[in-house]
Amino acid sequence: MSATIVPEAGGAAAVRRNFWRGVWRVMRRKPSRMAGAVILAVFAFMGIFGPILYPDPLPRDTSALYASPSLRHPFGTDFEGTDVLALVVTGSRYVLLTAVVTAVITVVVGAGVGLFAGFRRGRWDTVLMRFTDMKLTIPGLPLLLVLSTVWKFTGAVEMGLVLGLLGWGGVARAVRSQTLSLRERGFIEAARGLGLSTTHIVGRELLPGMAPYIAMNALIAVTGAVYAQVGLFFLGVLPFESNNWGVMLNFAVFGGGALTTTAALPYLLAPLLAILLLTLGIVLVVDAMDEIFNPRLREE
Amino acid sequence: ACSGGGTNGNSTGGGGGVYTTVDLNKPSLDVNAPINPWNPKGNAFWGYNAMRIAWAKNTLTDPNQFYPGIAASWDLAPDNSSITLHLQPGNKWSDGQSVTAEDVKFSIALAYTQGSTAFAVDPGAAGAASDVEVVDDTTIKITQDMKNPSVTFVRGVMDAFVVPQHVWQSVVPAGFWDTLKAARGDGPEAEAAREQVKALSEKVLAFAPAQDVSAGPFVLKRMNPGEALLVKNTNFYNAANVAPDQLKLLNTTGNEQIWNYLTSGTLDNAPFTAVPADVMTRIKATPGNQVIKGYSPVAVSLAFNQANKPYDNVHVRRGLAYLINREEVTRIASPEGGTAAVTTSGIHQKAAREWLGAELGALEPYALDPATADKEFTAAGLQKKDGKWTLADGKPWKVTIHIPAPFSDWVSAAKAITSQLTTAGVDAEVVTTADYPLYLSELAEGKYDLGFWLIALGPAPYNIFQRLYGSSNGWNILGGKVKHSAPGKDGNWMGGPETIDVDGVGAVNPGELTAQLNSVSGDEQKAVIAKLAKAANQDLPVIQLWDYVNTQFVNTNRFTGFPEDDSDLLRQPSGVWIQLGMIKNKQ
Amino acid sequence: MAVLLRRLAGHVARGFVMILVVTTISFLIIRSVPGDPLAARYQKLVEQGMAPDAAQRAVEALYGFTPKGSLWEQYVDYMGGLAHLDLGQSLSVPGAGVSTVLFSAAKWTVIPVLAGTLLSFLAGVVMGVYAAIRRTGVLGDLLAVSGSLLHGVPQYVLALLLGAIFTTLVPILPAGGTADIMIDPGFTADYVGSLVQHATLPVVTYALAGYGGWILAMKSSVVTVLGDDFILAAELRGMKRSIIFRYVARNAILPLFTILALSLGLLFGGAIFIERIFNYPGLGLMLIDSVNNRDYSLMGGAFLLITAAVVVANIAADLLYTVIDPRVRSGEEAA
Amino acid sequence: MAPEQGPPGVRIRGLTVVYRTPAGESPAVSGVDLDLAPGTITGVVGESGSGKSTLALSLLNAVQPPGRIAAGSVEIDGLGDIVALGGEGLRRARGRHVGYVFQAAQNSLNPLKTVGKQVLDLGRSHGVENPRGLLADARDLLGRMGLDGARVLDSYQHELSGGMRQRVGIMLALVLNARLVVLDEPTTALDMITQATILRIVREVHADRGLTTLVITHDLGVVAEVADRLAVMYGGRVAEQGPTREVLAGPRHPYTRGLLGAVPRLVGDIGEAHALPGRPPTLADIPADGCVFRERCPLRMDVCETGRPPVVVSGSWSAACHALRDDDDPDGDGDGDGPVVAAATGEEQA
Amino acid sequence: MISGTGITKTFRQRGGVLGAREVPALRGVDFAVPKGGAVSFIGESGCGKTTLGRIVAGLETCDSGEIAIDDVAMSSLSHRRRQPYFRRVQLIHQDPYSALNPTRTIHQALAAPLALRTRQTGRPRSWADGRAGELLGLVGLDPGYVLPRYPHQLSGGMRQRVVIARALTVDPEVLVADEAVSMIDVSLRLGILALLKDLRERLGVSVLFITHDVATARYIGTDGELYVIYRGQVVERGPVETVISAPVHPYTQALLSAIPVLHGLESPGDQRVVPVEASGEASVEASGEHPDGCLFASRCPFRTERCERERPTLGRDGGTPQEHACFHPERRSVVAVPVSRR
Ligand SMILES: Nc1ncnc2c1ncn2[C@@H]1O[C@H](COP(=O)(O)OP(=O)(O)OP(=O)(O)O)[C@@H](O)[C@H]1O
Ligand SMILES: Nc1ncnc2c1ncn2[C@@H]1O[C@H](COP(=O)(O)OP(=O)(O)OP(=O)(O)O)[C@@H](O)[C@H]1O
Ligand SMILES: [Mg+2]
Ligand SMILES: [Mg+2]
Repeated sequence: MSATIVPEAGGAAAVRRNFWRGVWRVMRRKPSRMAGAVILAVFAFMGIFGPILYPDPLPRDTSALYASPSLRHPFGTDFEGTDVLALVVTGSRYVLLTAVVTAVITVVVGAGVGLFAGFRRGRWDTVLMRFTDMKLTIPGLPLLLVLSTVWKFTGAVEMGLVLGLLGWGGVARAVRSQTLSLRERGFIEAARGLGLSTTHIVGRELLPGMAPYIAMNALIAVTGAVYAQVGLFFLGVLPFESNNWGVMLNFAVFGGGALTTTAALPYLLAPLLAILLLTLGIVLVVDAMDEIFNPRLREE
Repeated sequence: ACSGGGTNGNSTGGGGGVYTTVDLNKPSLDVNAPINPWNPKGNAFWGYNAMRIAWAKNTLTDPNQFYPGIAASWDLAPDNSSITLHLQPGNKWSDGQSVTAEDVKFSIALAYTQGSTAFAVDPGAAGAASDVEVVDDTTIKITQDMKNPSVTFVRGVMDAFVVPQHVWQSVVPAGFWDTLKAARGDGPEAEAAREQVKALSEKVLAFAPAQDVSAGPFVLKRMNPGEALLVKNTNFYNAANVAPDQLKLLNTTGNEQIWNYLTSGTLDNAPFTAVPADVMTRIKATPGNQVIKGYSPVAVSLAFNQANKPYDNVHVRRGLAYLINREEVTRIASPEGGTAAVTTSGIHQKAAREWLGAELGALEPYALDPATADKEFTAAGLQKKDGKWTLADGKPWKVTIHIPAPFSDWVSAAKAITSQLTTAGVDAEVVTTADYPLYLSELAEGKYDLGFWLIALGPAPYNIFQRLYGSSNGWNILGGKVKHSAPGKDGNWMGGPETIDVDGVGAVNPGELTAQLNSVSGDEQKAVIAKLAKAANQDLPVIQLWDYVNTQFVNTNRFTGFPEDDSDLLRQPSGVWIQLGMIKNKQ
Repeated sequence: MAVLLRRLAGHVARGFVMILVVTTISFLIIRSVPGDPLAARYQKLVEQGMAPDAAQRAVEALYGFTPKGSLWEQYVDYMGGLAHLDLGQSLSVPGAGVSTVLFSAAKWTVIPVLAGTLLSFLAGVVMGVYAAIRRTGVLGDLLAVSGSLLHGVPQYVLALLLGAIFTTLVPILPAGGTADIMIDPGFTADYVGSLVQHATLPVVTYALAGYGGWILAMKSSVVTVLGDDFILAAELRGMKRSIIFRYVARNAILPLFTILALSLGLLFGGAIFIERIFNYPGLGLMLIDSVNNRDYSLMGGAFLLITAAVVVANIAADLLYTVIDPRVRSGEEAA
Repeated sequence: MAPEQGPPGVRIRGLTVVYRTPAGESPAVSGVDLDLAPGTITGVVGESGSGKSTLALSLLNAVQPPGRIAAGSVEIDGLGDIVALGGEGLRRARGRHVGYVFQAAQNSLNPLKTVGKQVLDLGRSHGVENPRGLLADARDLLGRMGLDGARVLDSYQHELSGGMRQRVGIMLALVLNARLVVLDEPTTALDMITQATILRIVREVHADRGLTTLVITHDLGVVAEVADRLAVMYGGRVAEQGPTREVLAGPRHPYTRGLLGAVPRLVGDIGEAHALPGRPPTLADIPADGCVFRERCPLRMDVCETGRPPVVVSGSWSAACHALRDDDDPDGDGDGDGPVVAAATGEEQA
Repeated sequence: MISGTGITKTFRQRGGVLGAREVPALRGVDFAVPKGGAVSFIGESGCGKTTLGRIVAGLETCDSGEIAIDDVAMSSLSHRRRQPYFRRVQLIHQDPYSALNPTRTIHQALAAPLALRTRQTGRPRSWADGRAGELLGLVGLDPGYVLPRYPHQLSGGMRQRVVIARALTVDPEVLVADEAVSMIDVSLRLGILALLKDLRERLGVSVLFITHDVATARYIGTDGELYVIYRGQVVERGPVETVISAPVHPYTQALLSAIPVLHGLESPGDQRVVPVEASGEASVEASGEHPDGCLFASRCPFRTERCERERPTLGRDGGTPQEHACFHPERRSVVAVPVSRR
């Protein structure tokens, strides 16, 4: 039975192709995962092309304030008669951009610190982990509340930056403990013994093994970012200058009385639904992460 | 909400009942705050368990009309040089002791430590009292310092809170009046004395009586973080006519809670609250709910920072005014609580009719008129490229309106304005600021091009225009003298010119004119106001957006006798209605 | 015992340093908050109809309560006060000590948060075990996915939904406050009932929000433990199901304690939303209020309290860990 | 509770255990027939994945999901067919009738409880009325295995060394007086000296208490050291079984031969030893038909592709190989009747 | 090729604030591996074999003593300068699964060190691809089959061969095989051993073989040396066959006696000592009752009073062919002997 299969030359391209084929297989294994991926894709589409779908003056009908859902306005209109769906779609960019920036920072800083601490061990580890502990001790939301007065969150990127800088602690800890356990594994020692560079060891040997972990954390960071950011806008403590789901929630509840009467309810529910869907999409996709990054599970 | 039905009124049967409301002045209760009317969070609720000498009516034009409070009546010297108060006969504190002229004098001493118009320590303050004299047990005479008299003197006197001397005794040292006299003089000794009085202010602010001793219709019984319970003060002079046995004040952190209370019929009265249209429908549909509307002496405006280009150009300001559909903005932002401003006059339109009469109609209304706006912009040298207005040098122009985030009606209005401007080819955006303190300090620092600004505070004529031509625009009154500061200095963020050429009037210094309003009276006052209104209308330091309507809600299921539409009482808390004996139990 | 004491000493020392550092950081951040509380107060008075110069003077009276001096002097002052357990005076409520304000607010946060956490912990742990045992079935999948969803849904979304349902659509629960003021406080059925009634929505929100996380954590922990050999061994020795269940539960719950401690800190954060939505006057609402009023000392106090709570919770969790896990007790896993 | 009996015998017939895999159900043990004579030690050897542990678990009807016993029976004296047993009956049988000893290095003890407490839990589970007596028994047993019983009972798992844990494991399997004991890889991950000690203990305890013992191992040396009878497993089937010495001295199945030849030895000619070519099958690539060993077999014939090898029985010895059928009288003891070719079982393949 | 003198290593286990426990893992070990030679270390669990292997491979530093590669003392070199030397010593891990990154294909696993090698030697890039196949062929694997696969798709034996092939990418001169076959299926074990022997013979690679299974030590090469370690000390040392057939140290004898006898093929050696239990009480290192005496004294059936007072050193006292550290060396035949077959 040996030597029956003669494979193509194992070039990097082939490996990559195999990887994506594996990902496809993993996604197909459960319909829920596909659903999640589709949801995320739709949101990504909204975030990227939303403003093109709805170019700047958004469809507005000043004679129909808080209109109820209809064919023309599937989610009704807001306080000034703007189409709520258009608001949700165009508002997704800010939310998603923040989320992505947060995720990137969380992952880069978190994984960076975790890897460094875990890999170096010793004094660096102690110092970094004390620092991380402290960061974890400072209550994030209250801090944001205060920061929102100090800091001009002038855009999604800056918002993401702050959320990311507040949120990397958990990832750092998790990555560190993973690193500590992985670095004892034979293949890391072997790589060191072979004289491979630290960059190679960290980048090629350690990171891929932690990829599901990091990917999962990144996705969780995304939900966290959406949560915190939309929440703060909802509370009305963040200055805003563009359309965004949290602002919609805020207007719906504090301006439109969505919790009191039904007129503004679609205006409240549309962004809520968007958040729920995004969360659902992420939850469903997270389920596949383990299998995607573990070749063994991916190939089966 | 559920507690509403069971515990409110009807269960108590024939007697009083519970009157439930929200205190506009202290909507968020704080159990830790002292029962102290000067404390910003104090649990002395004006009109309920905290009394002023009298309650201002805030009529359209006359600041000197009052409802009786501690004082039953008063005699005013014809030249406003003194006022003699006659206290309510037989009025007692809730602990049984009499309310005397000494109590009033003592309270005036406390007022000196807290800053007041009439009871000001600084010499030379306008409309300050020069002497307080107890005539007899129920009579007290206050004399105005005629060096710098003001129409605000009477109001200043009447606004003083009255607290029981026997409870507060320890706060004020013996010899206070001597110190005060010294403080109102000149030289280093006076300086030291002023310091001494000032030093007392903290003590007064922080003073916490062990329990409530009230001369009002109610006494605070207990509170928790969500509610305060006050019970009827049987010693109150008009106790016989105080219908409710108990008074419940609800804590609120946002309007939406008041809406909820209203739709469930919990509140017997809700003070002025901005309400969206649909919520209004729901509220009106609740059995017993009624809406009373009255005059509210305040208007909101879009204010320019004239230190920043291109808003220094009056044509730009006018052009923008022609592009803003105030009707629509009002409908979107404050459909119930405001009426679109008829024009920018600096005065609430109701008061404006009184003050200006026919002249009001002569003012430019700035009705929606894109064509004129184009002309104005062109006159200002702006350029139109691809349907978008740019600055004179061709650089992009973006109108950025700053708004404090917590004020949802302002935010909606600003959003509506930007939408309108954008449609008209003027790029515009709303930027919110996290909270009001931050907004104010950044506004004052001149960081914003445009912001929202309350104007037309009535009824005192000076108050009306000091919002436009007061310290925010560079004019400060120091020791009775008007001084103008350059833009960016001493809180001058509006940065308007010191003198304005007004068609048909000539060059005026609006700040000087405004300051005059404190001292002149009668027809003179009218003339000055007419000039100022014209100036404001032509120069447009702000665009008046809408004038507030005092919209209040009452529920007649448990009580009746609420004020009618346009009643002056609407500008006083319902405690005043109750103490005047208006509110009756429903049979 | 010695191990316990040694660990305790180490923790306390570290926690102390942590609190010190966090206090310093929050001090710096808080003092850099722009916006003049007095200016806001002034505006408010003017808008209430007070004459501008009188308002100016009224505000000056408040000035005595604002911190003065250079930042460094303020810091030394503040820390000096802390050393004497003096958190200073509230600025927005002149005359009330920060600690008084803080503790009167804290009880309305701590008790519901703890109750909610406990509820969600218990429910989550039980359902987590169930989800782990049934993990191959549809029901287990459903439990897990619903857990993930609940875990993912922001607290304020839950709160808004619950609020919309129970205070607006079917108004059976009070929309705010802590207890009905008409009822005499005391240990009476009426009063306690009213307290419970008012706390229901916040507590249920905390519980629902936490539940998802616990069910997930417990499930994965149980799955790990179920895969451990000693469980199979116990089964093969014919141990009773109840005993095996206890083996599983005890071993699986262990790692959750650390999460529990950490989650407390997060919950205090969530309190901001929930208390705002339900108008429940705890620390969160107080914090929002203090930020709006630029009440520096109150903000600082709130941070200190929350930090201290997290530190203490961590210490407690670790000590509990030490008591329960003999491996830690004997100092084997000194890491 | 039961009157003193002799050690039980066990008869495994046609045992097939399958695991559910993404590619469907695959047999990890297929059609195994094996007898454990009362009072003997039977050793099962086989390489990793050959189905030893699965077989051992089947003796307690404890195959873990996603596996299940698909066919066959395990008849235990005094208990009946354990495969048919379930619920409480099965639980009581475990521990009381059949003791199971886990591999040493893995942890078969609850890390949060002392050994003594776990003994008590065991007693409670099986309705032992006198817990103190049970503890005394446990102490005795431990003492007999060279440990300080009292101290060990007071210890947590992490306080014991591998060898000690293994002995505790044996104690727990025996303390309820089980007479059938299954030891799965009792010495793997222990060092040589500890292994020797454990093996000695196994032998002594077996003799002392009159047990029927099944030892599972991948190490031929271990069975050789302790077992009376030996079964060699390959790919889920028993390739060959018989008295240990006989099988070692004269292996007949080509796999047994190859395996013996591949064992590194302390003495003898190094050049004689060879590794087997190829690799052992995994669950995924076990051939469905024919002989599972054919890929690596030097005697491979065409028939190996299709027919399941017949079981050739000779006295207490048996082997399953197509090649054996052709040899005449393989044991050569001349009693003439030759090997009996049993009908190939397990034609019924899923 | 590589030698060590007086290698000492003590681990400090952190036990909280108060007590830091010291675990002596190696106590002055001397050894020398000649070019192309084979040296085996045997001993029971925890005696320090792995530690020694890691020190030799440069993955761990010793507290005192000296490692010399090609007569260059490593302690005299900076960390950076030491690396090229240690690259010539490659460790082969006990567990072939954990020694290969599960997320990387065999091709990737071999390509990284080969790329490094290509750069170092200035060879053309294409060399690396060919070399990977070549090396796999050398360890007896089919490159076409193995290269694109992930470790989990290979059997234990194949994985171990891949590990060896990977070690060979950097053209090492010494292979340190730490329990390199103990996780491999019995039927494949000899294959790996034969491969190591083959590499010795064909490439002149020295092998430092670490095992607890004495029998496997023989298969690396009969010309090799066997070191027996007990609690970090070498207690006996000599040619493999000599030590096996005629051990003189009681510990060696105990170890050899513990090896199961294939009854039926072999009969037990006549002087087989009942193996000394690994002290019922705890791990080996716990029972150090004689701080100055022989480390083995507490477990030794032949101990005398002197053994408890004095610690013997490695030498040839008593005229034995091998070195030993015992005051009472006596050769005993403990190893099983084959029964002659009918
Ligand atoms: N839970 C499981 N799921 C799927 N397959 C399994 C499971 N457990 C065992 N198997 C498969 O069943 C076959 C037999 O496994 P078993 O554990 O009985 O082997 P073993 O002989 O004990 O091996 P080892 O020596 O490695 O312990 C193997 O191929 C294994 O992969
Ligand atoms: N990193 C470490 N920290 C603390 N102690 C250690 C460390 N590594 C090894 N030791 C201790 O050093 C001693 C020798 O360990 P080593 O791993 O070298 O033994 P070994 O002979 O390889 O054992 P085995 O046969 O079990 O692999 C042991 O007591 C071990 O507990
Ligand atoms: Mg097994
Ligand atoms: Mg080792």
